Amino acid sequence: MIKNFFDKAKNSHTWKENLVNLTTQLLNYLIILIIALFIGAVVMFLSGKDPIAAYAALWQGAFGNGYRFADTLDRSVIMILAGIAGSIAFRTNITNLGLEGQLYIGAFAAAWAGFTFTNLPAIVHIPLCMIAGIIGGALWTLPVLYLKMRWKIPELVPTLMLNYIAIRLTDYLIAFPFRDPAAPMAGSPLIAASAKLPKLIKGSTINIGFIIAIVLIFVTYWFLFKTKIGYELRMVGLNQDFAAAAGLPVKRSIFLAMTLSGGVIGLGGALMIQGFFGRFLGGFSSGYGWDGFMIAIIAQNHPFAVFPTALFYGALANGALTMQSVTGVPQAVVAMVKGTLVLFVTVKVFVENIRKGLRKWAM
Amino acid sequence: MGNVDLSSILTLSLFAAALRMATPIIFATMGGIFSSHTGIFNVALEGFMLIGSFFAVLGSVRTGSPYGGLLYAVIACLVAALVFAILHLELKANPIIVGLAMNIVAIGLTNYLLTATFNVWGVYKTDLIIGFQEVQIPLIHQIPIIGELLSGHFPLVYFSFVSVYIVYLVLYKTPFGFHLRSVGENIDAAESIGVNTKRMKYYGLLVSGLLCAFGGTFLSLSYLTMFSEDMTAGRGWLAMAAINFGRMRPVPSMIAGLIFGFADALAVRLQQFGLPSQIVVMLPYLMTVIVLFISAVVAERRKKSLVAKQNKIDIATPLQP
Amino acid sequence: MTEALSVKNITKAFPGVLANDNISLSVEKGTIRAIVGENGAGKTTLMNVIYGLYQPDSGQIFINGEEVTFSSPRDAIAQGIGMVHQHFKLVPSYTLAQNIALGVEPRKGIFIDEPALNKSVKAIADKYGFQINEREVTVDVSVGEQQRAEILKALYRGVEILVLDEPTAVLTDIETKELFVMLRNLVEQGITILFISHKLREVLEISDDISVMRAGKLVGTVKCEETDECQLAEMMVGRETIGGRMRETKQKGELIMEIEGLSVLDNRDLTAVKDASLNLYSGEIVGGAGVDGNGQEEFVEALLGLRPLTSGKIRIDGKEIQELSTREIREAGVAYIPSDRYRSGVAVEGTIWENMVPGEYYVKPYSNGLALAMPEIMMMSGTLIQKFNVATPGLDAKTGNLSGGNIQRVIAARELGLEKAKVVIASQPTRGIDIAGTEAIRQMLIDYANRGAAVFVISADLDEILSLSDRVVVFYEGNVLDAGYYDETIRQRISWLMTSGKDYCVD
Amino acid sequence: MKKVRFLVLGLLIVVLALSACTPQAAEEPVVEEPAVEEPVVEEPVVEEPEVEEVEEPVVEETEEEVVAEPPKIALVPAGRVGKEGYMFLAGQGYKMAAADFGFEERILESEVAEEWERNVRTAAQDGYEFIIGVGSTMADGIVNVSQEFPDAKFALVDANPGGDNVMGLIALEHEGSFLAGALAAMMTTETSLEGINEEKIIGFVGGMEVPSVVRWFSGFEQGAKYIDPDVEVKISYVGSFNDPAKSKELALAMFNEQGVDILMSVAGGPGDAGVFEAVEETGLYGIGADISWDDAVPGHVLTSVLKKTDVMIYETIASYIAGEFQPGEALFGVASGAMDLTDMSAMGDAIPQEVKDKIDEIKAMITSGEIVVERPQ
Repeated sequence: MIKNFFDKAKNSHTWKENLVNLTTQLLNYLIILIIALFIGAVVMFLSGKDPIAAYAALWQGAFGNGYRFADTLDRSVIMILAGIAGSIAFRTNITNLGLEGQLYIGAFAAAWAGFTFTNLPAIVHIPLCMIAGIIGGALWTLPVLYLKMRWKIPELVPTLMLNYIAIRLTDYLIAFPFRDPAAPMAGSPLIAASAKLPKLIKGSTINIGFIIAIVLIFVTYWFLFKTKIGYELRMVGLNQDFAAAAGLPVKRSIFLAMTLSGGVIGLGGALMIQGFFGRFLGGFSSGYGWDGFMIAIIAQNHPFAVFPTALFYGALANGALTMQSVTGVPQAVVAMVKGTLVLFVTVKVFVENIRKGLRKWAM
Repeated sequence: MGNVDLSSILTLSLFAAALRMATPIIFATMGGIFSSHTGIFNVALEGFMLIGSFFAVLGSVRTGSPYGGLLYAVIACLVAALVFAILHLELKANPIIVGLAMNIVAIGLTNYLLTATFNVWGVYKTDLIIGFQEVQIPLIHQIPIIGELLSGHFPLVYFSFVSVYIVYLVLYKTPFGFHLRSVGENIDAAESIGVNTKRMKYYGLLVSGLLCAFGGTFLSLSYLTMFSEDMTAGRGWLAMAAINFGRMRPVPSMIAGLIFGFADALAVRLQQFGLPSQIVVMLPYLMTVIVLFISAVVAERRKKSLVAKQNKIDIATPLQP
Repeated sequence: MTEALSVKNITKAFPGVLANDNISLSVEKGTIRAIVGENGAGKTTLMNVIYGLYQPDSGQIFINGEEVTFSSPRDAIAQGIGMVHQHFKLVPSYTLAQNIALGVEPRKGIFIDEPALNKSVKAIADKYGFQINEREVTVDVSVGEQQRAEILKALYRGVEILVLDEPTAVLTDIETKELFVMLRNLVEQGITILFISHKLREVLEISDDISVMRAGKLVGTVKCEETDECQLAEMMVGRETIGGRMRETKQKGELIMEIEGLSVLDNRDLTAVKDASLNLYSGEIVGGAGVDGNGQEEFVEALLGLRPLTSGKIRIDGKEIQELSTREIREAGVAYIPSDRYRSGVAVEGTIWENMVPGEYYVKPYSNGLALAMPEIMMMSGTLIQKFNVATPGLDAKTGNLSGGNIQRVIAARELGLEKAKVVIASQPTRGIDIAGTEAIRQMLIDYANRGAAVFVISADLDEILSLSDRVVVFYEGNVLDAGYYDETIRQRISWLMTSGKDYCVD
Repeated sequence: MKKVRFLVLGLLIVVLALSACTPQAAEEPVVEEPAVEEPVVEEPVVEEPEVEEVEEPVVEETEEEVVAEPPKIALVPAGRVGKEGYMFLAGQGYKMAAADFGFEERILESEVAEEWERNVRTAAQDGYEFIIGVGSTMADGIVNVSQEFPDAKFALVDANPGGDNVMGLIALEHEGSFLAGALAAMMTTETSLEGINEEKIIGFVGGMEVPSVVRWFSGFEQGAKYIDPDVEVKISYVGSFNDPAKSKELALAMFNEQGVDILMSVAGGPGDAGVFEAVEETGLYGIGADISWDDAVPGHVLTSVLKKTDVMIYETIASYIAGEFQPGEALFGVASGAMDLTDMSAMGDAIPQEVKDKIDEIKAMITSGEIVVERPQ
């Protein structure tokens, strides 16, 4: 009898319905993407550049050869972590606009662990720095949590302000207490070789950070959808009053989601320092936190969707360099394309119309 | 350095600088208030201002007059606000996400156009940009202290304060403002008396675009006469904090804007004490958080004392009316 | 007498529902016409058509004999039709006068002329004999005064036809009586009133004619003096069982839950519940009657640990629980059916199974350590969904896609299905649900009590209270007053308690 | 359902591919011939007159051995070869060299920190044999890439990252700003100039407290003290290289409140622009850095300290082509002409001839080693 019930439940969602849903989503993203690329093309065209050549160069720069592809994957690592950090917070209905600041603090903490300890074996030192990054990122959410939970101040403005404060604070740290007199730039001392992430391909920057990011995607999926705590976070995010009435630990969930979000982006900072920069650089992030925010939105906070979105962002970033150097089209056009994509991503009319049309066609 | 005492910082020019630095924040704040009262929390203030800054410079170069620049900025910002409005009101997109995306598009667009139109990177400054001139107020500028404080500012500085009064009058004293606020507070009520709520939301967004155009123009044609990328540098976010602090009321929000401007101006001068520049430039942002915190504490205190009073009356009076 | 308003052959369909099916009726000038029917019978749709909020698919509307078409409420107002909604459409921070004149403010130049506004509002209030403090800010005045402002808002616009949607739902008996006096006043001044309600006794008291709707159709119109409650009920429901007592009174069992001296604050930190005490016994259903907003919500939330107590003790089986978390209270054996199922009953964006397991997901066998045990969860949810007859395409379906009644069944299945609870607290368990669903939910509560649980049903619907309860308490201004056990005179005691806080007649 | 979203976004990538790939690009053989990406040289057109101060680089005698194949030399600035700043000069020098020595231009500009190393790497991956970075911030990138591509040669303007295949082209900014400091110290008492007060206070606005800016400041201060130890040098940092509003505000504060009458600005392109606005507004005096700011506020910019990266790069390329690549530090100071002041002609007669003579004297002393300007660590 129970079995019958399940069979019935399965069958009621017919394959046609599934197909309609899938195609709807696909077409929706396609439309949005075309709009974004089209707007970018129009702007290029109006300013006398050749959009087709620019996009071709973009593609070449992102996937043109093995090195490029590997570098694109490497660039997407921080985007993946930022996207996941955003997803965890948004799933719990927390508007964490402070990813950027948490990234700085996490990166600095990882760098600190990297240059302070020098006699550790890599097997200890690498994870130590990562943990430092996670803790740094998580700690930076605590002031916001205090204001939100004790004084009911919405997190929007405090998270934003803490971004600026974090950037300045790390600038201060590398200018005074942790200044490296030998550094030719505003940065901390170099981290020990034992803290650097092993590379996967010589000549490219891709390193085990990429593997960590991929693993993290699956871990996050498992965590959010298959564990008790993940269930709590999602229910609190869907309806906090319901979660409270049902006896779920609402405060703990908010706390966890915020600190986890900060921890993940802090880990992202650690991976950047350990895998790429090799030291903490003042102002090293060019808005990865914001990218993460947008990636999470485009991916609808789903870890599996974060991967292709982050890859897309990484490809845009990497390809833009080649585009600029080969065709002279400024990289800024890519920022516009990325922004436009997000402008349209929550637009509902496309989805509704596509679905309506498909239904009619399917019937 | 070193032997500088505080009194050398608290000068008239500090307060004058505070006024200047607060001006763009106040414009954006008033714009944000307008849309907030229609129920849309506009997070695109930063982007609107940036677009305004760029087009003000473009307009000034093209027309050879700062007023031409202002006109360009207004048109550009109204278009940007219209895009926001259409995406949110017609295509039903999430306003917060649209607003944040707007900011990112604004940075990309202005950077791109800067390179594409003027063939420069990062910053554009030439003699072709005609900025506003400071105005001396007759009579007042001869009064010793007050004259120095009040006179000799850019027209837009004065206008920012005028705009606070106008926004207050429009929102609280005219039927239009009356209807507009009802949309944000109880949209059903507005609809039931036949207010076209969607149109009101359009107005709210467009006015916020308009005022951000003034803020942006001030930055690029008064405060400075140039455009540089991302030159709004977070002033739109500060405006949001000011709105938050002032609970959408024009005058308290303006005061918050002045506080942030003062913090900015003070930060510039505190370096004379030998404080690390990195710490000092944190001040406005730190101040924002502190102001939010204090206002929350004060609000709770006030509520508690109010409640204590009411509950006392409650208990003292018999149960039945 | 002349005809003020008539509609002919109005039909209005929504996707899947024929809300108004070929409705024709006419109302004479200066009379009160009641339109009664169950929830979902189409009353409100019809009124919205008349008020211009909806455009009918077909049919005509006549005002004073002339055909009119409305594309928005603005047109309806211009034709002299005003509507007072169940949820007041007032702007909280405006004064009553400002709200009344909103949209038609007297102007001086481009500004609002505040003194003239206040004066004109005062004048109109005096003309119709309404007592209001027009300069008070709306949030600060009583519900009754807000309603008066709503009616004045319509009168201020010079309406001649006034539509009242469930005007008494939020009023105390005294306020209702005052309202009726005012309505009579209005009718005498030539105003025509349409009055939507499902409270038959009130309808019989106030109206001249009564139109009954059922399932989108107009069943008939009767003169007030020629009908009675039974006949109307029969017309409304199609059978006579409505409001019948569903329960045989049982002997109470042992004491399960003790509430002693409970005081709670509301969201504005004002006292919402004062020193309330209540005992719940095994096998007994206690009804909590009272007009909405007398502390019921806060009381229940305090029991569940959702709201801090300012004083008092709560015990289950002798063990104090007032310091415990919501989860611990629920583990002690409290089931909870919240009053607003969309706000706190379910996560509408969540799937069915996600809404089924918030009480169990963390214990064996539904979780192994950190991970959820999906097969067990699915098996359990599936079984209960079937047992409680929830109509759903599957456990992965979005809960928000279900009808209100089915969502309530999901909640009932979750709270009652595993039969763990010793105490069931059900707040407005059948509000807004169709008749079949209502009866099913009520039966579930009765069955559950019969198995030895203590059941506490809070409802603003007195019929529900009377049909279920062994014993009744009344919420009145934050006090929990005992109305005693069910008997023939309990209805009277309850209504006195509800309106005056005393269980004897004020006169 | 969850898989659906995954698929959807996977497709997103494919779509980009389709829309970005023109037929030619798709058919293009990619790996075998990395040079096929014909740089459609559409670099921002630059108005030549803007940089009239740039003296023709002294082309060293190069051996006339013409290499059979043109060398592959890339320029990787840590920023943009835009209109202003020493990056621009670097680009000029590189382009001139490309024209003179007949190799194809490839300039990889960057906007953010992450792109510094990535651009160097891209050049190395594409088989460039000599890669010139501009900006000390590229140092880490050069180090990392030079180790992985030992066959390529690298040079970096502004820092010496070290390595067998790397040379550091160091401009001695402090020597240049020493001259400016000396000039400012002499001029701050020249009250005949309108606006100059009697107090011996001059100022310096830095973008951020980073080593190169500190170098500029140190030279400036040393130069001032060399003329008159009593001269007080005020310093402020903006905290950013691209916040003109704050730079201007800082400069105004120094002019109006601290008695500064001559202010040197090393605040980055946008920041400098802000400072010179303050100069214009107060009618006081400024000194520019990196490139000539003399015409920014006519009559109010005493001079500018030129950092002739074009000379540095041109000479380095020339010696590379001549087969004289030398790993290690190459210094470019006042002696080599790479650091110099403008001719001060924009000031007309405002600067007395004896001051100009004194500056020339100091210049000669630095060249001869009589004056050693200390380089801060």
